[in-house]
Amino acid sequence: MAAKRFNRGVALVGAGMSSFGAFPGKTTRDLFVDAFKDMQASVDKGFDPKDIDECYFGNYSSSQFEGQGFTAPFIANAVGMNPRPAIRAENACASGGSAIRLGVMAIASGIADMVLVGGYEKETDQPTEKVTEILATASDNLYENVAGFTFPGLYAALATAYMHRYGATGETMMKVALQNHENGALNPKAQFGKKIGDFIKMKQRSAEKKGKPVPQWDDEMAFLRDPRANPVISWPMRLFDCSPVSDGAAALLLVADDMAHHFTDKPLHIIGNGVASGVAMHDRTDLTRIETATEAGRVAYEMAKVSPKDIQVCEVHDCFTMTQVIATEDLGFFGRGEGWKALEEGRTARDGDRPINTSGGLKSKGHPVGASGVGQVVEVWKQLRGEAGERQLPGDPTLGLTHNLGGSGQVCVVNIFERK
Amino acid sequence: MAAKRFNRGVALVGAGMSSFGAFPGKTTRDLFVDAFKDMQASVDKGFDPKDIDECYFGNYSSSQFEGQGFTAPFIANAVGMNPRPAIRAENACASGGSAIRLGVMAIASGIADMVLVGGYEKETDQPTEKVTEILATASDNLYENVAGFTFPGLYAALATAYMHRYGATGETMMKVALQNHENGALNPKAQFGKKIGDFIKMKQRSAEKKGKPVPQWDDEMAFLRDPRANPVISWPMRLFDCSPVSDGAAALLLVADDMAHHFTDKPLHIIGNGVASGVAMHDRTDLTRIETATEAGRVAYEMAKVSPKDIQVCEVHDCFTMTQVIATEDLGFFGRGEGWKALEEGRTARDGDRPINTSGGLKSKGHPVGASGVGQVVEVWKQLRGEAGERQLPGDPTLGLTHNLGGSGQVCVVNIFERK
Amino acid sequence: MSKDFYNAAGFYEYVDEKKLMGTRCKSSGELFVPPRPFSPSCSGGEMEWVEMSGKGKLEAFTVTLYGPTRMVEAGYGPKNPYCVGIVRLDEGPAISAQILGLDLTKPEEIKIGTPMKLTFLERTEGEEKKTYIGFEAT
Amino acid sequence: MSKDFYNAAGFYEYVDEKKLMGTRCKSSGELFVPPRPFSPSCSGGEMEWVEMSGKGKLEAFTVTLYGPTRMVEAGYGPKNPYCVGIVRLDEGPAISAQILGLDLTKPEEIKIGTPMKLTFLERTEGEEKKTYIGFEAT
Ligand SMILES: [Zn+2]
Ligand SMILES: [Zn+2]
Repeated sequence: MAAKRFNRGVALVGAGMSSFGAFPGKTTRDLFVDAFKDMQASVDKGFDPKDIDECYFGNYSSSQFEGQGFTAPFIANAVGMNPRPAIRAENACASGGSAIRLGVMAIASGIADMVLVGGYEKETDQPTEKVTEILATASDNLYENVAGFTFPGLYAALATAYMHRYGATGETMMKVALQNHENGALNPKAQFGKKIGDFIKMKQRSAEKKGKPVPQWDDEMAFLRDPRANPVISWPMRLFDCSPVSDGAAALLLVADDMAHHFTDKPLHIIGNGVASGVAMHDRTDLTRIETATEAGRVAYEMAKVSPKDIQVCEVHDCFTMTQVIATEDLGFFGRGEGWKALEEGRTARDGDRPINTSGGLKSKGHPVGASGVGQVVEVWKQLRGEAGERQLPGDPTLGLTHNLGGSGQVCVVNIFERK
Repeated sequence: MAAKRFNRGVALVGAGMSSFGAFPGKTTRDLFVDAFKDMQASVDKGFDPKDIDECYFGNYSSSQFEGQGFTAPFIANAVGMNPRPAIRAENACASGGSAIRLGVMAIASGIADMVLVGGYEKETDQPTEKVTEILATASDNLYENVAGFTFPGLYAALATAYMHRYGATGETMMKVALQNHENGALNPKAQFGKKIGDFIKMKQRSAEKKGKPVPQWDDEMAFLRDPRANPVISWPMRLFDCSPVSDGAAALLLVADDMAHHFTDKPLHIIGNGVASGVAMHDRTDLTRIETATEAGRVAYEMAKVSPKDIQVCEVHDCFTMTQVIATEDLGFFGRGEGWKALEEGRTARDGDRPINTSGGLKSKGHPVGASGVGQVVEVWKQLRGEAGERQLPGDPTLGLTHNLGGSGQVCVVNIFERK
Repeated sequence: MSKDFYNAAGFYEYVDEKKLMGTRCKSSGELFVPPRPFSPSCSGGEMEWVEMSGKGKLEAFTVTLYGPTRMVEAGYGPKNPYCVGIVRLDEGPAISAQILGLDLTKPEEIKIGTPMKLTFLERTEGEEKKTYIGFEAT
Repeated sequence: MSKDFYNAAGFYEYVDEKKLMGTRCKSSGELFVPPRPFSPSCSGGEMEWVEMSGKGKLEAFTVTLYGPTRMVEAGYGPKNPYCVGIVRLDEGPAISAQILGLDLTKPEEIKIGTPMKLTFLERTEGEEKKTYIGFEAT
């Protein structure tokens, strides 16, 4: 079967996001207004919101997080989009990526020339146990939940399988956290604008203030190894292996390729888009990889006519630290079992040959589920346009990729962007 | 602004549904398998499921109804669709209609030639109060819920505004129920395969069995007027004005127009598709109509190049009885304020000049929220192909329309189908 | 300070102080009740809070016997129904609210267009008392 | 009779009888654990229930300190963690289950590939006792 293609090219001409973090008193509507304004400011030559034909939004579970289902028309309303079509896509943590897919499809189909794509989630109004329960509804409620699996638990199980086969250790995961926090410290929109060293200083200052003995660690790794500073959540995963509970929103403006120059001289073209669905964890034959990512990547690379080595900017779905390592193998950046070595050798750091998650990733930037896949694109937008400030990659990159997983990897969306 | 069009025509070559009703022990996965098998049987020349390129599913809130969010990959898995893309659309009660829109768009965009569209909901595992709460998350949780509005309440308020302006009464609504139950009694998949007369007999038999005095009513209207038989839920709406709590699923097979003859000699072509989003009730200037329906209808009629008088088969979203009356005005079948008279004159009955909801509508067929918009298409499929059995409309109809509302009408999806 | 958000949180902070407030866009002058932090028509706009007079007319209503949990907890039910409706304020915008001061045993006699005036009511929810807006027939 | 559905309801009815069952497609012979009512590969198929031997090997696991409500209610927590994993049955399919009989104070010594045998366990959830499948290191 020959690969099918979109009938019409699609360009990204604007991208913005709210800050990610905890924002009491703000609903998804308010957060999305922040993202929309940030996106508006990013459109070089401006645009008239009345020209937006349709809206596609990613949201995992506002119905459970804030008691508001049916968010599409409310969010559309918050930014004045009624009576335009508005549809919410849900695919757990890949809801944002799925919304992007729908936006691309709308333009390619001819029904729309300009589309607003958004993602949003408001998680911090709920206590942690409730958040855990809500996230768990994305695992298999018939066979995984009942066994006692949580989301950290499912990814921890993948980690044990990977570690057993390839020799990675808990230290590997700590080094992912270290790296992503280094990057996130340079991202003003990140939930934790802090390096691991900053967390050490915070703990020390806090002890000092309370008149308690000031804890000392030899270095960042010693801090991460210390079970009091970095307790186990679901072995082998510790606190600093988990992305946080977050509020946030992100917004993109997509237009037909041939209209892009009306809005900017530096559009990004969405040259590859792959989506794949897969089975629950117990149905997989190999627990050291995520097949949907390989499949979505294959489709996207084929459409874009590029190969993994061509990608210069890359945001992967590091909901947990080991997931990032596995993602870099699934996407073909490293061979099977080589990802953890590449990580430990610093190759995925900002100054490595294969930088990953320059934004800080979900780990440091934050993981407001439905917004995450859209937020990844905001980083690619900035990096490919040379607007990433202190964390800007050198070499005038022109090709970027986003990798957005849903649940325990039962859905993956991969997008490839090019500045031509 | 000239109306935009899809780049490629889309045909419906198969349509099926599970029975709608209460099915303890069956999850949405099981219900969707039933719908999928029914759809398979409807494809005249058969098809290979491996040729399905993508899946779009409508579901309102399995996360709240059955503790399973992220249903798209699980449902895709239940019918063997992995690793194909699978995305869930959510737009409250218009989730099914929204999924259809996505399926059409996928084919029109060129990325898919054959698409599986589905809708499913499993509501009856929850007690009624919990169902009410879950449905209420589709109204405005910031300003409507807190005031005390339930879903029946919101539509009851629309009914008071309509009655006040145009003179309709509670009797009008009872006549809608009467008519839809007449139709549903001829639909073997309907939740209530019963006329109002059958409910009377049931009540009488039940009293007899218990040795209680057997209640008597002069006729069906006397039964519906009796507050013991038909109690007020939210004035002016009574029990028989409300669609039921339901489980069910429905499935459609869409293909590119030029491939349709491989699957059947009697395909339906989706010649019109309109989607509109709108404001919460308090923000509307006129509470006697639903603007999103008029707007979605306008877009669909324009695309199809037909007018309301051309439509021969029509399923409208009668979540509540008065909603049906208003829908027939919003869609242009009757002038403003004329819909209730047309209804009372029997013009919308099966033997009227403008038959509405020959399936029994949501009122009698059942309203498994995410499945409802897809189930409407199953009726149009049957009627336009002459396969509706005892409820078949005469005159070899070739043009049909579906009208699927979300929430209190903040989204509407209208589709127009033609057998050419 | 939620009032700085010009959103629902600010709105309900004012409700606790027994004030019905909307937001007004400083550039277009448009008034929003419920409040908006963003003015879609002029794509932005700084906002300010404005207090409503509290006068209006009933535009639609229902008398509910089976309410949501919060109304059941507040004592309403089939034997003690409540009225909820939409009231158009004299200032233009409309809002949903519980409606008081009507004879709920004869809902067919309640008239659309009845003049309404703002009041505030408290409902017990779980262990908290919460203040809500209501309207009363005048 | 949920067993007629060849689905999760039937599966858990058997679990209550302390049997681990899968379904087998009568036309293609394919075995499904967890059960399926529908055989995607041959697009249909009548199903029958088949009992598993209960032998298998540990394929992945985790030791969880912060579990979901049902595990907290069953007495697990940071001071009493539990192990949950995926066990590949000798018959081929794999399944998620609580894992017993391992020293959870030394998770780094738990080996992928450890032989497992089926057991059944009861957890108290709210006011009910519910039976679940578990596996034990042999
Ligand atoms: Zn303004
Ligand atoms: Zn088979």
